[in-house]
Amino acid sequence: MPVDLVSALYRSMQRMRQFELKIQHTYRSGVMPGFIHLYVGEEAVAAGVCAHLSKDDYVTSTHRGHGHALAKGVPVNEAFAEIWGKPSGINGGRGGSMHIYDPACGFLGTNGIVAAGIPIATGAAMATALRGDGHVAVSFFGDGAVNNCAFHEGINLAAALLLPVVFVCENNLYATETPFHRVTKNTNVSTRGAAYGIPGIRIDGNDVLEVHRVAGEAIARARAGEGPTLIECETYRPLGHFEGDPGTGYRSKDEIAEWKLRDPIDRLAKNAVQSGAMKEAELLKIEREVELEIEAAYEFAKASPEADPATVTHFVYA
Amino acid sequence: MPVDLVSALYRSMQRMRQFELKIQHTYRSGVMPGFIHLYVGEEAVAAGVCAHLSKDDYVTSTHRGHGHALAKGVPVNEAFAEIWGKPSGINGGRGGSMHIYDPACGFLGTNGIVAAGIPIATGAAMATALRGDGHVAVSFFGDGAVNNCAFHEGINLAAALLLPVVFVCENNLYATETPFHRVTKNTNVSTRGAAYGIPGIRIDGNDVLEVHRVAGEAIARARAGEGPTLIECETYRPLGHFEGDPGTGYRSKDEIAEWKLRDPIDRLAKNAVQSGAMKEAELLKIEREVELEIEAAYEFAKASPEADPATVTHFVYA
Amino acid sequence: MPEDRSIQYVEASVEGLQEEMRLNSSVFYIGQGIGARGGNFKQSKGLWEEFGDKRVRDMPISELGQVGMGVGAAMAGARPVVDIVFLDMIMEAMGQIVEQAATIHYTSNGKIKVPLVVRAAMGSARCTGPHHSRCFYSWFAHIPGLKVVLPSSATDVKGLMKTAIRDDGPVIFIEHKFFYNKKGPVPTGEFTIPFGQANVCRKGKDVTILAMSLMVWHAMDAAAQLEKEGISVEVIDPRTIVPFDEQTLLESVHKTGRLLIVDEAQSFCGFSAEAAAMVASKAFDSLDAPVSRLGALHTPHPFNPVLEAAMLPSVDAIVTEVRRLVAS
Amino acid sequence: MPEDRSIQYVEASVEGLQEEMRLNSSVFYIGQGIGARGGNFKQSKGLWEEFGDKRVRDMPISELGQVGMGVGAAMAGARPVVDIVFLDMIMEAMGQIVEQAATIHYTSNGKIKVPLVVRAAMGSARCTGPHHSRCFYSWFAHIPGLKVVLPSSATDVKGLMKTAIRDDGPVIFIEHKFFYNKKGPVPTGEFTIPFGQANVCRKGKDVTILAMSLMVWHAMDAAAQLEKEGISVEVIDPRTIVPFDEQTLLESVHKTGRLLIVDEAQSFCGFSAEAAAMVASKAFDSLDAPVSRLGALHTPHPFNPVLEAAMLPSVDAIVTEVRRLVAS
Ligand SMILES: Cc1ncc(C[n+]2csc(CCOP(=O)(O)OP(=O)(O)O)c2C)c(N)n1
Ligand SMILES: Cc1ncc(C[n+]2csc(CCOP(=O)(O)OP(=O)(O)O)c2C)c(N)n1
Ligand SMILES: [Mg+2]
Ligand SMILES: [Mg+2]
Repeated sequence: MPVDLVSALYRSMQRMRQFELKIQHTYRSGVMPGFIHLYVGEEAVAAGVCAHLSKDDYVTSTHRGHGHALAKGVPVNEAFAEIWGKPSGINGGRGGSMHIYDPACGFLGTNGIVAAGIPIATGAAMATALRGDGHVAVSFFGDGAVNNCAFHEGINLAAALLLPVVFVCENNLYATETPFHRVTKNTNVSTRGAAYGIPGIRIDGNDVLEVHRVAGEAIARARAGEGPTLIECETYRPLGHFEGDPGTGYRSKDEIAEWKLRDPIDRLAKNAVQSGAMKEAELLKIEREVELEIEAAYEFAKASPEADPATVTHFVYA
Repeated sequence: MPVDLVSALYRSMQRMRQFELKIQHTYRSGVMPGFIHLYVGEEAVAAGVCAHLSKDDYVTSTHRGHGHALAKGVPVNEAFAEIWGKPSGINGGRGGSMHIYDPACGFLGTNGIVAAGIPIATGAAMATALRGDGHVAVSFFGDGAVNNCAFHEGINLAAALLLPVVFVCENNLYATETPFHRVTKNTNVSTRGAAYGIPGIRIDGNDVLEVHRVAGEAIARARAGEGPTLIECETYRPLGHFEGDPGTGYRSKDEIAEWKLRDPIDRLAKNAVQSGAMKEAELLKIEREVELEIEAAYEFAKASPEADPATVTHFVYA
Repeated sequence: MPEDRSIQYVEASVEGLQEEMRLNSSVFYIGQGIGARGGNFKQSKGLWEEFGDKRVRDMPISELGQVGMGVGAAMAGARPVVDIVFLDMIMEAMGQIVEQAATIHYTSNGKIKVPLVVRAAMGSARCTGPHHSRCFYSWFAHIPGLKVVLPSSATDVKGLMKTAIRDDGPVIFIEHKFFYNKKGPVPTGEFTIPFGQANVCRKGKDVTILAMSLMVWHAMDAAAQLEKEGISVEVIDPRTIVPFDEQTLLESVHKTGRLLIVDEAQSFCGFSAEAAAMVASKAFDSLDAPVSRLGALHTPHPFNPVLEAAMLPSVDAIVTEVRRLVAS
Repeated sequence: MPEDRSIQYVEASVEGLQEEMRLNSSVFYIGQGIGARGGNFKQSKGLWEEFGDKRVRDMPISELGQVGMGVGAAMAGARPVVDIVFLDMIMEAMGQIVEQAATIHYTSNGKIKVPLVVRAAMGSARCTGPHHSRCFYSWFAHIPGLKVVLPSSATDVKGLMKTAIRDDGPVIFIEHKFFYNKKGPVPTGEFTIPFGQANVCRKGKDVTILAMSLMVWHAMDAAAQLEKEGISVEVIDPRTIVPFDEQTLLESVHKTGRLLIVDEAQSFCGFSAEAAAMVASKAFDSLDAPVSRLGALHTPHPFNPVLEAAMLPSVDAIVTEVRRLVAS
């Protein structure tokens, strides 16, 4: 286990986890508008994939996209403020949780529309291919997106044009309260790659090193001009679908408990210590550093001035 | 070879062929409005599939749907008149070639929108399943439809709900002038069934007996409640995409000539005579009978009164 | 009608569905999360338990497929109700609605009916943002063949839901998120409310306000305030914008000579433009002042609460605009 | 400008595209049949030969995917032109246009621009029927963030195409099928036409006609006939309905006191309702008669030629309506 990689992945996942828990805490205090979907428990996917991306590569994300945003490099302060709807947010608080955009790091948006980010990623890949600059696009989406028309056309087109894009499905078994298997005949998402003539692979999405390895290969293939890959990451959402949903009514306590044992952050920590790659103390140090970072982000967002109503008509037309 | 079946399939294909050639002739004379897409060369698909359907089963069709309409039982006279835009048409000439509807025989429409008929067939199947009356729905569509979002959602939903519907792709290698392989990575349509967890099979779409056999199995499965099947019929469009397109600019003369050798009607005739199932004379008799039928249809349509402008506002709201 | 009960808008809506499903076995209901979950907004509570998977079916995230299925099922003799939940999510289904559902009865020469109800919830509710707040009902009204329903009370939502399900053509049935958990009086027992009959929510003589959905409530609040200033406001809710009850509106304007149209949607090229143009033409000589339109600002929905409030028509803005109108 | 040549509308349109593609290597063009085939309407003739697969790419029948790709490519720094060919086929792409393209610049606080041109052809042309004739440009105008272009001449289509490609936001560029093979004068050499500048096609003093796209031609024919009767008609073509040049129209109405709006689309809840409402309000005291709207009948497009003719606004109908209007 390469120490630098392990500590980087650990820090990345800690950042997402602590960020989300702080958002949750703040939201529950009643000061945050709108509704939010937390990424807790799925951090290995964003961390493992985005570790291979530079700020010039592109990512499209989902309604559950805070983790993707952080992993791709959206500044923690501005991300926190955005979700809070503050003018100091990365988009001035005009977008909020489901509309986070940061071109400075190639982050082409969380998205309120399921699967909408898939063809958008294909398009971003087309733009880099046109420039021939060797960059790639990655689209994250859930199991729910697989049954949507945009999944079909977005991936099918990318395959036809052999574009540098990687499609990453976060299969957490549910779309809101609906089990994937209740509304889908073929629940093995990875096998759908064949329909489009591209490789499809299913992996343990809570094993960050596995995600990192497989994503690395797919991204390398994309950069080499060998076209798209579909990666299905099996993962789970221990919390509710959105903040406010207890997340229990439609799932057994055992199922939730069982998946908590597979928490990606705990697993990497255990793994790292057992393999001797890192010491407890080193991991703890990272955890503490991230804590300060998140605390500062909260303070940054909290301190933001209120919005000026006059700006409501800005930026309608470019 | 069961004689009754052979002669029925031969008559059905002859009817489609002669109908289309008469439409072509009439259109070229300049009296027909709009634009039309002829089914010539693909008759084996509609004939083989529809031979298994009763008037209580449902069919959805395409822009190239005259053959499907006739095979499903739309009266020849009213079909001809409709395509001609005459008030004596099955829909009073309000629809024309791409909008032929006849509930009396379960024909839910040709369609101007590629792939739109696919989810509609799934819905018709849902209605019969709800009534539990044991009927099925069949959706015909082209290779072009496979790349469309409605293909994905229509089939995926039918699979999830295990509905009695059969999806029949008429893969004639081109969508307008665009070769399927130019815009599609995986050109084996039948393999896409697996993505939806349903059987997919590729067959010679110009062999009417093969189509009849395979469609029979699929329709039986559907009636038995075993869910949808995707059948890819390899066929060809010897004429242009629409009347007016020479159909040559984007295809080699050899390719066209080679496919003409595989003409489904000639093949059945040859086959029937060689196997001794039918005599030349018997086939010729059918051909002549159909000729009279088509001639009568032309006269029927020609004799129609003109439309009353006052009817333009009828039937906007049910 | 027997005396009323006070129940939630969403409960009244479910009652309408439930009663029609009991009356007619060809009615079925599909949508995301409307099964065991009982609906994101509780808008299907109890239906799955009563009617089971066969008639109340959870859907994958396939709006195009859902509506397409609805069209096909309706053509094949069923009476589907397709729930889109958030109206914003209907976009991919637009082709099935506009090209198929809306045209088939016409082009089939009346041979095929498409008794399809597309149900969805629209509007802003505490910063739902650009992808969960739109009110583009005018799109449907622009398309021949579609009826468009905008119920603004518990009684209306039940009575209109029953009428929608019994209608032989495609009906776009749009509730408002904000209404769902609000209580209101609903008659006991069987009743329906016809399409094309506006509701004069409040009688007045100085100015007429035409408002739809949530804006009806805002208009009523504004009217109550204005009454204290001695301004008498008549508030009209069309309830269905297709068919549109021109008569009731024109009679009111002939009386008041002044019209304000309040619309949660942007008014540019929308229904409030239509109503304004219609009145300006058909009540040309009765108008004492130009018709005034108060719609959402012509911007996407901002997430920030201050900006969202600035974007949407408010009770205060209505009051101010009415004052200006009567003074002019 | 140097003296004009007479070339086809479609040739002028291609020239605009071609010139911009030569000027800016980030412009690319995708659509069905626009490659080797040169376009269903010859609307891409020669481009594939010059720019190759990389910048001129045939697409499968994936309108949603095409437009979604356009959105993503535009966000990533390219300037895509996405050809839908028949406007009717844009339905499945509506979500990408409305929820994504139209909102991203706004919600990103101006950080991301979406310089996307969506090109399509609309309108009736000898019985194209219900699925190939619609003119629902008002939908786009109703959505904040989208610009909407309706070129009615060879010169306009070239100049506006160049402006559309240079625009930093999403532009819906709608040509008319009927125009493509019609010749018209086009200036030689470089020129652009700005958005939001109406074209006064004909000066007059008795009545103003506002018309879009093909209806501009009908209006000009009607005006020529009416002149013989001594009725002087001013014909105004907005050219872009977003941005909408209100000033030019208002000045004309202040002068004539009478306005007829001619629209190939149904006028209910559409742009002609908007223009009528705007004028009725802002020229309240100048109007000598109610604004009149002549749109398509509120029906789907029938295939039968007699019915289609009855459904669409004709030169005769315009003449008759203008006579009535000046007499009133
Ligand atoms: C096109 C569309 N339909 C419906 C919704 C409402 N919705 C929001 S999140 C969600 C579930 C998404 O499930 P999945 O894709 O598996 O992502 P997860 O929430 O599990 O991470 C739904 C149905 C939407 N946002 N977009
Ligand atoms: C959604 C949609 N996009 C584009 C078109 C224009 N169009 C009409 S037919 C056709 C080609 C269809 O090809 P295919 O499905 O293979 O059927 P074929 O013509 O080969 O029988 C196209 C692109 C359309 N009718 N619908
Ligand atoms: Mg999920
Ligand atoms: Mg084909």
